[in-house]
Amino acid sequence: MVQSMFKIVREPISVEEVTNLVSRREAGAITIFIGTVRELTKGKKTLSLEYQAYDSMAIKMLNLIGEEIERAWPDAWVAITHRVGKLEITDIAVVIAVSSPHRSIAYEANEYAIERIKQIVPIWKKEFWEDGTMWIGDQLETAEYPEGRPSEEG
Amino acid sequence: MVQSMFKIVREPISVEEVTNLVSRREAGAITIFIGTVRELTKGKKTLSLEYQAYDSMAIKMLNLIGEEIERAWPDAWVAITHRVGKLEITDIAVVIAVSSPHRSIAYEANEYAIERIKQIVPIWKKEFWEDGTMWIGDQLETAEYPEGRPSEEG
Amino acid sequence: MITVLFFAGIREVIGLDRIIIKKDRITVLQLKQYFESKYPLLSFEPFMTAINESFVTDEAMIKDQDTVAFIPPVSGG
Amino acid sequence: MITVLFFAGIREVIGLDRIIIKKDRITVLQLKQYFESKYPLLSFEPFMTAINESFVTDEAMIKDQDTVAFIPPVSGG
Repeated sequence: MVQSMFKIVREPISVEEVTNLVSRREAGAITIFIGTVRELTKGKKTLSLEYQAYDSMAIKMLNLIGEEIERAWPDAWVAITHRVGKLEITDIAVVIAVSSPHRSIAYEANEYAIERIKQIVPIWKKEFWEDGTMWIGDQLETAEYPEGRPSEEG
Repeated sequence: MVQSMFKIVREPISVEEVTNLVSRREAGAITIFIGTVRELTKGKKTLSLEYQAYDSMAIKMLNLIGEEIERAWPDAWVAITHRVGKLEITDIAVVIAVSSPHRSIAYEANEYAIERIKQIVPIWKKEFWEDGTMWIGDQLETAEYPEGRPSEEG
Repeated sequence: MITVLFFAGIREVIGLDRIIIKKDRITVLQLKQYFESKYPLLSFEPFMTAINESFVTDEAMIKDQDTVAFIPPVSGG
Repeated sequence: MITVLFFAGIREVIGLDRIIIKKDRITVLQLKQYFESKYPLLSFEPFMTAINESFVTDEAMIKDQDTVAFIPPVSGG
């Protein structure tokens, strides 16, 4: 494949572009996940967000997730683009597109991808509120590690 | 809501338009399902497809699915557009968009919607092959009824 | 008077998308039997049926002005 | 010489995104202890660590020219 399926970008993400990366004649089902900046998290009002990434490692980890999906669901194709930098409410932070001949796999592989992103991809979110800011994740209060810690297989 | 969330159309579907119907400040997650015309079904090569609908009842059943989703997942918003008429390979037949404050609900409700569409929405597909045509569903060989028959609650 | 709608394969076989017939106060099953007597080569029994856009069972009563639709197994999505 | 990268909150506290130090043939744990002695108010122990963009454990050995990154709990997606 000439075009990379896994990207970290600084500009707005085109859902269509990510979708086109997985579209093909053999695929009857495409699932797309769009993660947007939402206004309220645990009752607290977010004004804006900043995402920071360890770019080169993030791309490597996205590729690793792609390999994991290829092993688990050989018929699925996956493309992921994550945006970093300053984002406003309703802006798109991440788009995951999965195509597959059959739909159940497209849903499963897509949800697997977002779960893994939240575990092993070195990207961090800083929330800006009216009364302050905080890097999310590195405080016990907001840590969200489904399996305790990032996998160490990567 | 002024705009209808459930549509049967004869023109190409804009994924973006369907997505915009559910996009909102409170939703951090949007899942989209795109059903496309695939080339091969059970090893047989499809040249094109024709979808036919009982339009008024199809829209009623799509609304019913929307109500079912609202009852099961009160935080989710759903929009569905299904295209009918003649479609070519890779054309989009159906788009389902679900938004939710949290992602697992967005996946669940989306998959529920496509399963229910395949059970209770009166739309039929005719496949055109090199050696003939067939209405899919009304032949035992190809009938795909997950629960035996359409639900009768509608 | 009731309106009966046909779709997909059965529409092509019968060659009509709708028939208006002078029958009412009959059940869905009786309507199916009526069509089977009219088209002896076709089997209407397996069809799902809708009256006025809602699925009904074979025991449902059809009233004057109703629209009845025979619904082959659906294949949308 | 090894390069050490900082991200997110720890980057802001230290005020640097990277430090180049003349150390090698030490373990990740020893590097963490070195930084804890340098920044006594900070705790490096809880951090995940990557060497050359792969996650490693505290026992991993750091070689000359390696890039070590302290990875706070991630919050992308």
